Amino acid sequence: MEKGGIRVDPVTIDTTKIKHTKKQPVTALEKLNDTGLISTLLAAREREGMILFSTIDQVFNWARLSSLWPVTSGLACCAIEMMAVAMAHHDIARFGMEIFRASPRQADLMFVAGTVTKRMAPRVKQLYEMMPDPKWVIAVGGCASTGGPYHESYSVLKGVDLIIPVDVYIPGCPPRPEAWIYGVIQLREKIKNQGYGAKWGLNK
Amino acid sequence: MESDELFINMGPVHPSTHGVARFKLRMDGESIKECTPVIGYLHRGTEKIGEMKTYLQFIPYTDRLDYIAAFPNNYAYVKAVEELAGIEVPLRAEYIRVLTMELNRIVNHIVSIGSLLMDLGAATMIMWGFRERENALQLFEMLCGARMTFNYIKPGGVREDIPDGFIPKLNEFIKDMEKRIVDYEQLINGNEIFHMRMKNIGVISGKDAVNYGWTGPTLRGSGVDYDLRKYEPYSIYPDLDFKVCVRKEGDSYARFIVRMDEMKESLHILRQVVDNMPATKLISMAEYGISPMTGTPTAVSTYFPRIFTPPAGEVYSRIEAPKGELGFYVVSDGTTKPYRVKIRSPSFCNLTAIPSLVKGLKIGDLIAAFGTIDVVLGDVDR
Amino acid sequence: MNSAEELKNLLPGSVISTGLQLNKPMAVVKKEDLVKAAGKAKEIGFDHLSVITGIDYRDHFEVIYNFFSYSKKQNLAIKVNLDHDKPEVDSLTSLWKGADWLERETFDLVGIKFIGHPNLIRILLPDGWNGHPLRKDYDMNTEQFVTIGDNGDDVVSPDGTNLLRRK
Amino acid sequence: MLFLAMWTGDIMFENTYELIVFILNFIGIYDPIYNVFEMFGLEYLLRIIIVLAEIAALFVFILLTVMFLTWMERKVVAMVQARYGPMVTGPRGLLQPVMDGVKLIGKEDIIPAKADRWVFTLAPFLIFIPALLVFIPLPFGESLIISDLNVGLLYIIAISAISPIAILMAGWASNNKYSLMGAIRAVAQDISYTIPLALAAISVVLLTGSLSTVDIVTAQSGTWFGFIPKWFIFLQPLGFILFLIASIAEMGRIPFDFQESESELVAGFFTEYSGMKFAMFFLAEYAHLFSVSAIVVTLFLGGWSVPFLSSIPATFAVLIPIISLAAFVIKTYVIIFFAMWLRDTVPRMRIDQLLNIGWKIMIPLALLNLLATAILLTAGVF
Repeated sequence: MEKGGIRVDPVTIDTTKIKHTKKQPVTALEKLNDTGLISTLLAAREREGMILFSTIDQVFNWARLSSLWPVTSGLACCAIEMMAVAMAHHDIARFGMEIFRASPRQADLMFVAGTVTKRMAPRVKQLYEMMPDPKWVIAVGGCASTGGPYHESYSVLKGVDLIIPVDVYIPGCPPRPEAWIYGVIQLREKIKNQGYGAKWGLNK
Repeated sequence: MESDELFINMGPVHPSTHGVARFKLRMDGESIKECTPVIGYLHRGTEKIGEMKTYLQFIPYTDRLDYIAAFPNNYAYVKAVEELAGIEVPLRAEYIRVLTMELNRIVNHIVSIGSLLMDLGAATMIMWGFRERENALQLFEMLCGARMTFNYIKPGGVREDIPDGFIPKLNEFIKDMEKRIVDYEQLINGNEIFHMRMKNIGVISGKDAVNYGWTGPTLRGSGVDYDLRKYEPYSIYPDLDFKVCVRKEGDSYARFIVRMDEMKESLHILRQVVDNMPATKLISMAEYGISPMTGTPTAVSTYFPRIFTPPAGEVYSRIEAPKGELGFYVVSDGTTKPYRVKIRSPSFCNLTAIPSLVKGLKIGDLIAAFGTIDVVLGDVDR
Repeated sequence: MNSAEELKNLLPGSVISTGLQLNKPMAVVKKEDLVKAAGKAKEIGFDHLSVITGIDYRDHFEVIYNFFSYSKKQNLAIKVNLDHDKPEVDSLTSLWKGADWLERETFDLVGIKFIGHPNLIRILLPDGWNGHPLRKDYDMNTEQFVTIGDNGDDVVSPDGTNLLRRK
Repeated sequence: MLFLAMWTGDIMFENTYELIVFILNFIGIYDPIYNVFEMFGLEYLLRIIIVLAEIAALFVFILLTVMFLTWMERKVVAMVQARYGPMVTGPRGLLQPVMDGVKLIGKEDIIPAKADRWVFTLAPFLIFIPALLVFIPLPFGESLIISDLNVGLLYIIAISAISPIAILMAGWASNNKYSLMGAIRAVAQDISYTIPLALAAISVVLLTGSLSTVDIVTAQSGTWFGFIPKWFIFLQPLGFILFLIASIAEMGRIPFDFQESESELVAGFFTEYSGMKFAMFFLAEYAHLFSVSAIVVTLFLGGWSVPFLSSIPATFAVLIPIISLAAFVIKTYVIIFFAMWLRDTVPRMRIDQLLNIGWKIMIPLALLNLLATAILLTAGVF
């Protein structure tokens, strides 16, 4: 059986040796979620508006919106404006965002800054998947949002939201740093209003 | 003694690849045994788009090739189109063009040196540099309302004449910049560690550099006295007094020093441009009206029609962009769209030499050498 | 006498015709003699290979080499015509190391094969990409996607499985 | 009254335990509590409780300091780079480190699929705990010491030597090539810089004849000729410079940040760490910065001793404890500021240059310094 260039041989798979049929819990919270405790509490909160939970909400959301560490990944023209945002004149450090982590494992936020080409798309997706939850994505500029001026090109992905979920879109080609900061403020508003565990998929 | 090789995939997402370059490295411990650059992660098909757009529609796309210095890209394409169609440009427009290009050269070198230093671990230079870059960008904004991607230089002139109050601000910038360059030199060049990192690293002889097709400051760092502005002059460069900055050593340090000197030369050019600029104002598009194009535009006009058809033919036109020789090969078949646009980008050709340049060096030197070659991936991949 | 005519005088058998590329001298050379002509050009001082351009004229291909001489400050363009069915020409990598990537790029986007090139693989597009985009008959409507394969190399996948989000 | 007697030197304490017991006695509650414990035959439990309380206080102090240091680092960097730094969260961004901490607690904790789970999890603890243990024999002020070990300096050097093991564990267990390279670099660097570090420290030990940190500090109290403080920096200028350079190298800060070197190895040995484990590396780094600066101060800058204190009138002697603690903290922060300043100014060296300097310059110089000290000591100059 030939599929996508990789040979798959059905005979070699020994099903008796597969021990874990269930997906392993990833985070402690998901483990908790499996016990049903959190969903019960969340349901209670939905019904009665538990004060304790809303306080935790506020503290964690405040912490998250105050320390959004972006991952260092510039793709194209917008990356230069990303540098400009981080540099002296506009200084995104005021929001505690100057810690650009080169390793996605330590980042919370990804700026998709620039044209996502077909060749780059799987890497952007991989980068997103490497980031730990909770994580956010801002699509910056026309190219990342829709393909922009390169919409009709043969090698450009028509919007990064085809491959990863996007929280905030910033228009512009490239967006001015002011627009960029406005986008960041919008994301902060969004985080402020989200529920606890929203980004872990626990509210479903 | 044999030791195991380590295969490292550096990039395309890596903090010091200036975007999305990727290096496949075969390492022996810390030394690079073989470096294979893999490019194309920002290939946006600009040349194909050039065939699908009219001559004027394509100008914004040239902005996005080398997005750090977009005016020279504009100009290189427009120059090719002008040569193809035989369009005369008013002298004041040429002065404005040179003014923008030289300003952009300063901006480019600031970013180049800053990101080199950032890759070496000293982030202060780029912060300082972006402070001055921001001043230059404000000037660009006054000119055309955009910070990075301008679409300003048009066939037959420029989109708008320079606004009131631009020249005093420019003079201020020049005066400020002179002091800042001294600051930069004290910050960077007075540092022993910087010298240790840059000297005798990534050495390439002038002959090899020519063979690899190197151009621009990288080539001049290897002792080849060559600058298109001087030796194949275009625009108003023959009337201007400036010298070509050349260093003999051919190492990373020489390339850095050439950029520093070029910034000073650009300031010198800017001062001459301001002094000698013709006083007659250009007629703007609005004043000209929207009559259709017949024949060549008048000598003081910035107006140019949206759709025009140059005669069939082909032209290869080159300019000295901040990163090196930027050429546009434009083929016209007598229709409203170019038949073929080929971009000869300096970054692409300069990057060719990386494998031989860094062979046997350490991984930190790869970054230093890559930084001094000063590539922009939009320009490499197009 | 411009540089193209000079080349014709030196190699009368190889140069088919001389002319102007707008304002720069251009010599049309037999495709078998390209390396000879380019070598001669390099000998008489044209040491800078500026660009290699491949153009698809539907019935034939043209490859244009633009040279510049640092010593003489002169331009020279050499053009070869290739059949549309068999777009092959000798590689200049033995003369200019810089020709390596320029030829790879021309191969990648226009689909002209350079015989004798040490490593003629695609450069801007990933290996396995279908078609050469700068050919006039390139199919712009079929989308192609890329995924990551072993060793971090790119693999072209026609339908974008594992890449696109499920809607 | 009693305090006065205590600080004027009539009553001295060996460590904070005795100080606490004394204070409890002074208030008059120590004996009742002791009797209660004695009734059950659990006298040792009281001792343990008091020591634990001390350690908890130390822990809280270190954590607060570390948080403050991260804020300070960001502010200092910002000031050098003409920026503001954190401003929005709390007054002047003071709450920023708290927010970072809370956020990191709430992050997903990723263990890579092919990582060695146990070693991967153990490494951050193994680096974090020694960073705290170093503080045990460090005198923060007169009597403010957890335990005055008679091999204090040896203990500090030995405990510091644990961190390369932890880094190697982290780098190896991550199953990431960048991590592994970062770890190998860190180990090479630590080994080659611990030697000059220890040699420079031994020169000080020669002068005092004791490894105890308290003895080293008391040996530095007083002045020469009434105006030069009797700090070892004046007896051991070369030793001080060597020790400072070696300790910055051991900390792994620019210009020696090879274990991390963002532009080369992404994030070095903790590339794969996320969430709280990453926070532990982060905290350990700053705890290390504080401890190393404190050691520099203790060895060469007189620790908590203030040179002209003996001339203070006896009535103000009650201020001495505060002054001694303040003096220690201020001196430490000067060194910390120096390290931060250095980070913003100089580029990173290359790994082979670093090792060259370590083995070929630092170690011979340190040996020379030791020899000269020994000779001068024998000759009776010191």
